[in-house]
Amino acid sequence: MEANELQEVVLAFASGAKVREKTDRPSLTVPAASLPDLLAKLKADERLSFDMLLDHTAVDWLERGVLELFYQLFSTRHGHTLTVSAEVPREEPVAPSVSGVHLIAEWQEREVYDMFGVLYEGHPDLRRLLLDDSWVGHPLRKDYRDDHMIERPK
Amino acid sequence: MALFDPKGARAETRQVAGKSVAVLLAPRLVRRGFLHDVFYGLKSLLTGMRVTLPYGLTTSRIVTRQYPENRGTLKMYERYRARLTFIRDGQGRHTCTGCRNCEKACPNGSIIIETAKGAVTGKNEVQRFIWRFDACTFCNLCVYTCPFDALEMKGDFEHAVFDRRLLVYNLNSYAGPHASLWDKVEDEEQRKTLATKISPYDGKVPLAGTSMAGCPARAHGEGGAS
Amino acid sequence: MTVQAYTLDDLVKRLDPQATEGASQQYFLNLGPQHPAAHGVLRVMLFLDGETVVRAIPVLGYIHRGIEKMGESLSTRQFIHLTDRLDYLSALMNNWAVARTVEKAAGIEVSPRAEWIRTIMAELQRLQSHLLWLGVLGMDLGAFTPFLWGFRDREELTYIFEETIGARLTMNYVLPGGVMSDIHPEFAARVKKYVAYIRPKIAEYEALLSGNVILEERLRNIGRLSAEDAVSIGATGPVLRASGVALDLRKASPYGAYDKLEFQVPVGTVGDSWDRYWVRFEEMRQSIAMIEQLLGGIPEGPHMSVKPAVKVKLPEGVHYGQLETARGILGVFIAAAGGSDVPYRIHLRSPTFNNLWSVTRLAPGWRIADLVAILTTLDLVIPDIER
Amino acid sequence: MSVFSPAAVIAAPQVFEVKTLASRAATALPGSLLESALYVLLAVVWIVALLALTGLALIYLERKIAGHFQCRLGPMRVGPHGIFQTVADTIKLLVKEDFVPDGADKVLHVVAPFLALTATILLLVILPLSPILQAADMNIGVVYVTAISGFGVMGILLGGWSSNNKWSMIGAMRAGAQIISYEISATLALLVVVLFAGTLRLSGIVQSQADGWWIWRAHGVGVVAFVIYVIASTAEINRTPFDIPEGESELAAGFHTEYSGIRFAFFFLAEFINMFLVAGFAATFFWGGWMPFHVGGLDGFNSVMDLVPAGAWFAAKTSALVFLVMWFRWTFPRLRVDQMMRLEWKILLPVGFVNLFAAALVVLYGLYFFPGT
Amino acid sequence: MGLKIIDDFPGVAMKVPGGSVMLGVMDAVINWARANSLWPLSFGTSCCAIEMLMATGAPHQDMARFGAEVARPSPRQADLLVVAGTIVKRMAPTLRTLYEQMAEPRYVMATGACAISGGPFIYNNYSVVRGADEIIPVDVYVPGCPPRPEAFFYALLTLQRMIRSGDSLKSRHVHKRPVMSALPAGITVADIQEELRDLLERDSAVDVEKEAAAGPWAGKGYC
Amino acid sequence: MFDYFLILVFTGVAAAMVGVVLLIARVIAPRGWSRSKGRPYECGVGTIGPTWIRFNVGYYLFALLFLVFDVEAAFLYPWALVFREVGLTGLIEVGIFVLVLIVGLAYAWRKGALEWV
Repeated sequence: MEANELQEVVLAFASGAKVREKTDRPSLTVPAASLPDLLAKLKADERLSFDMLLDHTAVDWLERGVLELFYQLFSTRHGHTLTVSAEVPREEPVAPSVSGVHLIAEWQEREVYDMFGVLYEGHPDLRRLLLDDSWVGHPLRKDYRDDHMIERPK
Repeated sequence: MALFDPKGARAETRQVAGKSVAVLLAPRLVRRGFLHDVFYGLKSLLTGMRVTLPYGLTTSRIVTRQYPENRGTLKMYERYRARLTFIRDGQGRHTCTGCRNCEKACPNGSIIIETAKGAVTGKNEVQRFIWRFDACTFCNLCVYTCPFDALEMKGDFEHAVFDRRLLVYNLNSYAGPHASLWDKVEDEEQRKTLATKISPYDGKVPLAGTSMAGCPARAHGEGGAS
Repeated sequence: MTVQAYTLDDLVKRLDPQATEGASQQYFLNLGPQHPAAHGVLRVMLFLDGETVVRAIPVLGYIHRGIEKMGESLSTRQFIHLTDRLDYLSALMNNWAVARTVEKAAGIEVSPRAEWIRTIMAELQRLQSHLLWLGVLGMDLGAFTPFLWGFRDREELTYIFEETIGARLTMNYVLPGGVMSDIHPEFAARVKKYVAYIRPKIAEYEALLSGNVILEERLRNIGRLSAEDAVSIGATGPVLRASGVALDLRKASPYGAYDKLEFQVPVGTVGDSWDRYWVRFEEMRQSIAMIEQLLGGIPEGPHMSVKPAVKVKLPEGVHYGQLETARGILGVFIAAAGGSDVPYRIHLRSPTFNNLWSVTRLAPGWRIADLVAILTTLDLVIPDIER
Repeated sequence: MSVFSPAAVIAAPQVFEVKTLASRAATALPGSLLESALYVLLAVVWIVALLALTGLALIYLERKIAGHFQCRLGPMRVGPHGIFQTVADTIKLLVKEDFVPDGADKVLHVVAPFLALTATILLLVILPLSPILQAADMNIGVVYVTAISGFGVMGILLGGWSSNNKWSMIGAMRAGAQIISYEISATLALLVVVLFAGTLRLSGIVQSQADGWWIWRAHGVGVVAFVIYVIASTAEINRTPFDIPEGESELAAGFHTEYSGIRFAFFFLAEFINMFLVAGFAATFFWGGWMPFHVGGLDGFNSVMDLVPAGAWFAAKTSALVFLVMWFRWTFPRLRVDQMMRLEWKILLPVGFVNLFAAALVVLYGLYFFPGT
Repeated sequence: MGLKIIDDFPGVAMKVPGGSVMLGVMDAVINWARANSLWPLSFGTSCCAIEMLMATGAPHQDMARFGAEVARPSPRQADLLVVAGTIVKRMAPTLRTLYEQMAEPRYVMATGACAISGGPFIYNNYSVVRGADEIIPVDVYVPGCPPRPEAFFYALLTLQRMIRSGDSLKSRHVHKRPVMSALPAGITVADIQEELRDLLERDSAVDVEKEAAAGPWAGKGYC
Repeated sequence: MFDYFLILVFTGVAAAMVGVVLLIARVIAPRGWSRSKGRPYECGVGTIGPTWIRFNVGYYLFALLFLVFDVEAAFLYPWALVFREVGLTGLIEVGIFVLVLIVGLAYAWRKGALEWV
């Protein structure tokens, strides 16, 4: 399936979805609340069969005040890819968990929680993944600072 | 037939990720009853023992390179990267102009360059080329980006020390200009003042980013004036 | 807020409050961070009954180095040297993955010679990585000799790398636009010699390990990962292929010189430890075959198309690239703000991260010894997981 | 079929007179107390020297042989070809901190290595190295060997249990289950030899092989018993592929995780001496011990064989068996604990029983090769 | 700590005629044994572990030649802690625990840029500890990323030299280092740093130049 | 009888050897103490819960089985020793005795008692 064709098919699925510009593969931006539902549909659909959540991460757009969650989907049957993104506010970042659809999302979401502080609703075991439980803050946020970090001298 | 059949893999073609892929299917290990398994199990063990026996009995398969005994003959590959040095000509002059390309290219701030306008040449001259051996990852980007071929990586590796501070030192043995500028200075007297000799541990080494900020560069005693 | 985050202590209490007081027959045991089978500093908290694993809880972060944060202040060319230190056993392929993503984003053409060099180096490194894995597998299962044999054969490869690249492990060889230096004049001859050397050694390993009844008993049917689960956890590389899904990016979306090569993808049938073992073992043979094919035709041309002084600027947008390393698909996610060679955010999807997850699913019901076998056939590199 | 006659079997071209140190001391006793005490002292010195030297030599050999199996050199830098390597290790361990963890059962933790080493020493006492190099020779020798080698597990069990460490605990549990299980198979294999020899005395068993070794004189029964004995004893001394109580890649260091310094060295030493003992006993029971290679009836050949001293025969046989055990170790992966149990209870034990019956039939009908001249 | 007589042991022995000679010989023997029997703890965190503990033990290099192939998984039996790889904040207490759980005498070697200084992870990093010596006292530093196996052997020789020159009977803790107090729960890396700074100062009393010049591997000055 | 006396002597020798060596170690070996040092080693992190717990029964089952078979093996020794005198009769008698045990083993096998935990 060609990229445009793929986007068309997926757009029909998702309500409130927009094509995300400036990406190098078929991409959509969807409302965060619709994520689990959409991913489940994308997985189940015969033509799409996005059965592998290759990657899930977030980007902290500090100026816009949002955290953009990225889901890289891959179909082991058809070999095509899709990027789904959703935005949550920086101040109160809550997103639904997709761990019911893709098993690995459990850890990927824990990592994103750890690094960005995104709270996932319905996550079975939302703990920090890489940092100590006593860690303060979420280091991959753009405004994160701690005493340990030093800037490289210019 | 033994339990594991090395030729038991089956070749076939499969549709994966929208492509047809030639695959090789793993042979399965099947149990075929008690006596068969015991017999072939024993046989497989003996096969393994037959493989190792020649190793145990002969010395011809030993491949050990005996460092430090072989130190006289041990040659590093010429591209092997283990220490950053200046390229020097026959008279010990380097070609660094202090352009800081390497400092900028270094991913982890292992290079700190202090420059000054040369009194004689009036050009930018490197005063101290401080290299943090303790932090360098030998990624070669400094050598790669150097426009003047002033740097090279050497392959010597015997650098273990008792004190970490000894691993931060100056690469240049004199504070002065680039090699080609020497010849342009005709005056003998001026030539003598062209460069000041410095030792590896001259000057304060800015160990930024460590718990020992600003500690003296020398192992013992005071840090030299810069 | 309705969403609640937990801690490890919470989990321990939730699992069995009695075990902490010794009132139960079940108990907690930490395998790692310092344990010979931890392959570095993996910590798997085991909840055991006798020796049987009731639940395995990987606790990560003992080598989390914050590489992604550092990537936000380094140019991609500088960042590549950090990727060496992720999966240090496929350092070159990690370099390549980032370089490829940057090339794709910035529209840089790479000469066929550079692609050829990258491919043969990648295959040599895959072979090297699998040899090390084979050795470590032997050691984890209690056979010390294969461990050192694996290192013996690996060391010969290391010399090849030393000669051309100048480094043994962390290479920083592939840069956006090509490779840092051209191959050494001796390279082809050396590789040819090595191929002739390694073939009989592989046969020796087969006699010593593959056919061995003890090894077979230790691997067969242990830790079965179904194809469905494997896909769902995003397992890639030999782990996924052992479960029967023949996904290999070298075939599925060929890059480098792979489209010119003929090779087969080894695939398992049921996804147990044995299949994972065999798939990797067979991949070594396939790599050797590929190396031989590659030796046939070295294209002429420059090895680098970008001048050292040039900053490779990333256009604004989100870029994603992926590549098959020795452990599976390495994904590189770059969000660029544009106009700079420093990415706004860089994220690496490491294959072993997903592969490790399967431990939580595979380990329960098996013994500690089997857990070791499962861990070793997953071929984990912990810094790769934690980045 | 002639009914078996022990006297006929034992009649050999050269009669080896067994004179153990204990018997010398005993003969001297009523007359000279001093002489008797001297013999006891000699025995003590002999055994301690044997313990120390064999231990050092075996550890060195193991490291060298392992090196060669693995294409490398092994110890090289301490003395020529590293021969003083183990000496350095011993001294280092002697002056290394001897440590008891806080939560451990202190008394048992200290006593455990002592038990392991005691069992080893007590076995060395009756090992017949040659007709004269044997400290004691009891009439219940075989039973004694079985009993004391089972006693060695106490050290491991207590050491693992008292450490207050979960890895040690699992190691001890495994060791207990493993060693007692394999004890049975070893016993069954030895019973075969007792059947053949008709005596429990070790010197008697050696002398019963004057016409040939039991491994080849009994239509395969000896071979099966030998194989069972080697496997079972390798398991009893925790050598790879049966090293599960201390399996490094699984249990950290297993039962001796919390041991350091010289008490760790005791476990280490006991393990290596046990390997020597297993090889020595296997040689004694199945390969004729110090008895030269004899073929019943060929007196000329036998007397040529007798030119090689008995001690050398023992040394050669034991070395070969020690090499075999090391060869196992550097070839095989480790078994899993349940597989090891299965091997014992489902394979070795039934085979052992069947073999014992076969042996009984062989003895009953005198089906030996060379049933005596 | 310990019996009175034990603490006084060298002094008591001194009174015996020829005692000091005997002590000197004993010292030499003990140091010889310790230097030649450095059993490493099989501990490695990342890339350096491959080179420092695996490749060095491998046939081509073979650290067994130095008697150092007996890698112990338990710190109780190990003499040498090779810090091979990056130490992150979360790992720091573990490293400290491992060091403390090693039986005396114990030696520490920091190999590679990460273990010496944090290496590539010094700047803009929130997680990596800048050098193992912020956690535990280090005897020998081996620069490289990772150092090649021969560099490890050179470091081993350096360490052996250090041990041989020690006075093992009089100063029962090699290096005259106090056994540092335990790491209580909840302590941060910053807390340890203070203590370690003092130790490092004391450490610099080692005459490096003399050490470097004395041996057959001398004459490798920088530049 | 002297042999047994010698065994006694060697028990003493072993004890003395261990004692001497421990004393040497105590006198010369350095010692240090810290809080972490005394804690059990569990891969460098703290252990959770006590070590001495009720351990899985599987391990003890084999001890029971061992008891049965080892006692039986002890009975076989005298038989093996005097086998040439008791001959076929002895073989049959012992055969019956062993058969009972083998039936027991078979029963245990069928019941799964020989399956490890």
